[in-house]
Amino acid sequence: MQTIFSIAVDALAYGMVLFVISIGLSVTLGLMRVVNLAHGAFAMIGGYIASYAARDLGVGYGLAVLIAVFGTIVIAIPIERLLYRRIYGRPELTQVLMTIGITFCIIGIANYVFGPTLKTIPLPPSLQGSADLGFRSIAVHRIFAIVCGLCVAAALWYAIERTAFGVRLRAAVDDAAMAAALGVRTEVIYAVSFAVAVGLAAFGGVVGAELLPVEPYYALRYMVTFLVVVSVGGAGSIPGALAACLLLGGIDTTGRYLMPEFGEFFFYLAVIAIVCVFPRGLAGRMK
Amino acid sequence: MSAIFEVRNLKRSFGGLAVTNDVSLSMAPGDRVALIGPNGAGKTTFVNLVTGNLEPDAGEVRIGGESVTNVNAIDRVRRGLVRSFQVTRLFQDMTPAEHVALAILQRDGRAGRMFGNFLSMPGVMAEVGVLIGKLGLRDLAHRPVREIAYGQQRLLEIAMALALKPRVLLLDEPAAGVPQSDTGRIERALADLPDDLAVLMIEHDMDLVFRFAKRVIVLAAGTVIFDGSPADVTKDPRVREAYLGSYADASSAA
Amino acid sequence: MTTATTNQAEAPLLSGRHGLGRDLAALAVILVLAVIGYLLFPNNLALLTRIMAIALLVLSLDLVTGYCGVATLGHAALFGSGAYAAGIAAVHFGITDPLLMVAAGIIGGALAGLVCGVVILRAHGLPQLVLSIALIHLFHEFANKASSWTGGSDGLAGIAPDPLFGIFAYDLWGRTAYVFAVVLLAIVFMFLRLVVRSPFGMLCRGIKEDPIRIQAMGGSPTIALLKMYVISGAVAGVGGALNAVSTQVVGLDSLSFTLSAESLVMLVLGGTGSLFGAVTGTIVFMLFEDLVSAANPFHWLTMVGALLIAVVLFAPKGLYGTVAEVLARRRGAGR
Amino acid sequence: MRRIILAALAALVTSAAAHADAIKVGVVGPFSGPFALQGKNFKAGIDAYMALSGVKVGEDDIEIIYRDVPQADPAQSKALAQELVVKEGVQYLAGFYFTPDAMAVTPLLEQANVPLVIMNAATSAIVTKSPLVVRTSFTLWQTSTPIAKVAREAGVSKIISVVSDYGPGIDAENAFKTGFEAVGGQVVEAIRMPLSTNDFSPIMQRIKDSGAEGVFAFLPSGPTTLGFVKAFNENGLKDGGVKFFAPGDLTQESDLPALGDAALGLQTTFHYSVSHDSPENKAFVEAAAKAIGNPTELSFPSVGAYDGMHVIYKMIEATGGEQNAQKAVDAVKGLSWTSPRGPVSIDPESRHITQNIYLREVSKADDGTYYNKEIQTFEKQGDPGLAALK
Repeated sequence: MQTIFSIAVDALAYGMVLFVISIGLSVTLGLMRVVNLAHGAFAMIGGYIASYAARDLGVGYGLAVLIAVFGTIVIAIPIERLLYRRIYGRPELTQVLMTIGITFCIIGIANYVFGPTLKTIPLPPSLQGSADLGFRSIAVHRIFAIVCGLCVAAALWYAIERTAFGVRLRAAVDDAAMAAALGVRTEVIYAVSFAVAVGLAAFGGVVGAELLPVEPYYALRYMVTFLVVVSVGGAGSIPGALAACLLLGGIDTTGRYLMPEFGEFFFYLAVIAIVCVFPRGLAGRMK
Repeated sequence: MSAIFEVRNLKRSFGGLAVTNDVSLSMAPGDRVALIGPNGAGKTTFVNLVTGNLEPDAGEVRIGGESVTNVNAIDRVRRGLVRSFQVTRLFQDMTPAEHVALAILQRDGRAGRMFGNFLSMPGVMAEVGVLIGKLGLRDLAHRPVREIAYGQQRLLEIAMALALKPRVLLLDEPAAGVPQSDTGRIERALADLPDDLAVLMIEHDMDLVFRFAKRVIVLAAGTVIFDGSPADVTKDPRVREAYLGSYADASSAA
Repeated sequence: MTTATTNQAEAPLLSGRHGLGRDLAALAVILVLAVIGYLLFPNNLALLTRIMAIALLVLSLDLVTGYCGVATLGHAALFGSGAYAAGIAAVHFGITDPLLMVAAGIIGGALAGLVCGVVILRAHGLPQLVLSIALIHLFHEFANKASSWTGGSDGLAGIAPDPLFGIFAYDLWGRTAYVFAVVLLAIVFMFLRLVVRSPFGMLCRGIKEDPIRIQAMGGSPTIALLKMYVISGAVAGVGGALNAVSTQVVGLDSLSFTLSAESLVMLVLGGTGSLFGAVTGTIVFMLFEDLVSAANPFHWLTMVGALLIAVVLFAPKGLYGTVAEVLARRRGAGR
Repeated sequence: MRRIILAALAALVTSAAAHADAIKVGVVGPFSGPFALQGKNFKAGIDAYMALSGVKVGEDDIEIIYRDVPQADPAQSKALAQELVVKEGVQYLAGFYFTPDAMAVTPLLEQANVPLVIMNAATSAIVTKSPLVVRTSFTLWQTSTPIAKVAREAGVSKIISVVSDYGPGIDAENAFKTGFEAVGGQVVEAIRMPLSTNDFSPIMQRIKDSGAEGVFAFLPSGPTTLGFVKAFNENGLKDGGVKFFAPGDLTQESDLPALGDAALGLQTTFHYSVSHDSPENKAFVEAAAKAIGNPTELSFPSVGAYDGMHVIYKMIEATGGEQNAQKAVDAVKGLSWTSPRGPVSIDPESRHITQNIYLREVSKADDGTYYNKEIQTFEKQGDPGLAALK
């Protein structure tokens, strides 16, 4: 019994970390319809900036997170204007080619600037160590990640479903011409959503760095995981992504506990089963 | 004469709204029937139920006396129930000759052949030539579809349907979107359809309906409210109400 | 006008273009390229052989992606299955004749194609992409697990193909392997030209554009696509077997997501939906990679990335696709 | 057309002319990609050796040609090796980080008349694939066997083995199991986890549930070791008194800054520590640090490369620069010298390096950096893996 609880806690923590890191992709993929394989690259940029700020400049953790999020957005703005704007609404394969190209470039540059070694983001004392749950202990930063995940989920859901911006965004996505006719400036909407997505990526990259450490190949190493999680949830759906992360996190964690040597099989068989049963994702907005 | 195409008590509702409500009709070879109705009468749903793209809640569809209710859309085509589309669905990079040839090979079960180019299959090309020639598309036979006019694309849709040698042909607004100057050619093509073919045309344009159909069926709020000769249709009070009165009145009358 | 048309109606319709001349021209292009490659890089035949094996994979990917519109990031599953089938035949069953090994590769690839097709064709678009990713990981893990058959992560070594026809041994300079590769590629290329132009090829192009329309013609998109997947598997299997024969070792990388993604990149780079596009993309990508990674082994990835971005910006239909379009437009303007 | 032929001829001529002067050594390794750090270490080791011993052997200049195989890819590795031999005319092949890449090259050696000096790839069987292979790195068997003794001596009798599910991981598991059972211990469970595992919490739960007193772990050096060690601490295993044993891949020096305090006190056995106290090592570290640029990036592949170069220099001396692979290999059989890692020799039979294996503990230096502190030496260890193969 205790073991089951313990696995459940691990599954929740892992699922929420996955959620925090990949939810930004759900925005680009589901709402902006861009297969953004460079999502991990932006998360990695966030991680590098936070690491640099915290280790080399010695700023506090909270400030480092803020610097990382805004720094990444600042870096992403010219990329959006020069490159992404050219692939909105283009065929998926073209988007794949472009975003893989961007990923390669970012990896190469990160490798050049920061070197190939692992970079860590020092945690503040309050997030270090373990908390005792009675039947087991859990790292405090994992609890922090769970809380972050819930906050991000709530905030995003509110922004998309309940604010004027969300309405405009959904209109721009569903029918760009109609939205433009109604006076929605789709260009601005897209730029803002992209910035939000990139900011989320950076935030996730920093918060998740304890689990997925920052190094140049971060961008490629976890690309598939992000893509799979978001698609299984149904691109563009916040509750869907949350459900997918928890479900896949649960399957992954249980699989690795019960039969670690077949961990991969469990995970990917589950993915195939879910996609076949819910071809539009657990809660897809796709038509 | 036995019916080639029959629909019996077809029903389908979406979330409590009966979009097709107990529709029955029967057609014999050579029949020219027009199906009309105001917007939202359930014509599109009816077509999808008949072709097998949508499953009915109840009722039956029969082709040549055989029930095809449990047969999928593809096999219904193979049994001779062929449709055209309201908006043309053609392959933009292919030529009319290729379209028609593909339909012929599909009909003969040879479309899966991996060798040979049908441009060099004399039997097929002769048939393509005949079909395309009848519809006046010869000069365009080898131009990609995206380069030819919409009216001609509509003719090509008819040519493809004919290439499948149907027993029952469902024409979904065959003249929709065609400029006035070209409707004549389409009408002529419709007039030339084989005599033993049963044709059900869904149409808005009443002029076309009167010239083409020997029989008119009026659908309103998912129910057949009239089935008779074109001459009588305009006199029928229920039809008048369905078209001229409010939608609510029509449905309460039904 | 109208009368003229009706009079002509009974006359047989002449075909607009002839295939044979173009086929021979295509064959000539491939052979000339092969000879140029041999002359330009006489000491680098192993690389050229490898390019041709990968070109077979990219061609095979083009069949399902370019001609049928299936989105997949898991196509190496077919290639790797072919490679392992050929390798296992040689190592565990003593089938070391190169031609028989290729046959084994074709069977292995086709079977993998069938399995992948059944799974991948259940979805469209993004979910389809995810299914393909899941599949390639399953294939990879399976090969890793079955290490007594596949050698696991150490690779399947000890493949010793017999001399071709009992005469031409696979030597250090790789001449036999090169000629073998050229012949295989040429045969497959010509075969695929026939297939994509055949009624079946036309049907697949139709399915890519509008599967509903094909259904309305009584055609079954699923069966046609599955058939194409099997053909694609056979082609990729030839590539895999060629790789096994020429390098005499099969590694897990041949079943990797990385190879799948790279092959997709090469295809889009060259231009989807044309056989020459697939071959062009492979040659350009791999030669470019070889060039920049030899020039600067430490930072070549950035340059490859820049190449991909440049292609999207300046040659949106892929290298071959864009050139072909420009030429066609110029010809059209000249007319 | 004429221009093409001319270009082809020009290419032929230049490639033929390139043969003349220097003796070329082709080095294949991961110089880009996720393992670029290890490739960088190859280069640093080679550069260090050439800086200390000169760029000439006798009259001959030595030229190094690098080729990149970012990830295990035997087909590419073989193609590149073939190119190095045929086009560049190298007399020696060296490097190779991954086992399959090295395996793919062995069938070429005889015909090419080229010896292969392996600077890392650590599966025992490679040296048996061709008589022209010499290895100056280590094998997992070599580094994982001594830690079994250490674990037993620390009073652990029940242990759980956790390894990454791929060739070297399985080697490590087998080596440890054999060694541990020989000294009377019991491996209660052996877990193999996929290489792509990110979250190790469930694994830690398994370790806890197994009731073992200690854990033997092997993961390839790199990002995952960080997650593993942290998970070990955070899930209360360290505080719960579970002892941790591993070969030195887990605490390679370039990962230590990232591991930080989490790794303090971890005991590992390995053939080389950057902190090894000897004049040879001091000179080596100084030269290699200069070559690599950032001293914290220095790690074990550099010493494999350094000693590999030593072997190649000796081969060139013995053959007088003439290309004779068999003679070159024969010349280094039984060769012994003092490497930066300590006294080493090439076993004449297996052509694998015999060396000391050190037990180290991760400690904090006075300046706040972390290092592997050598606390025990197992002298002259051969490769037990070769015996296991038979």
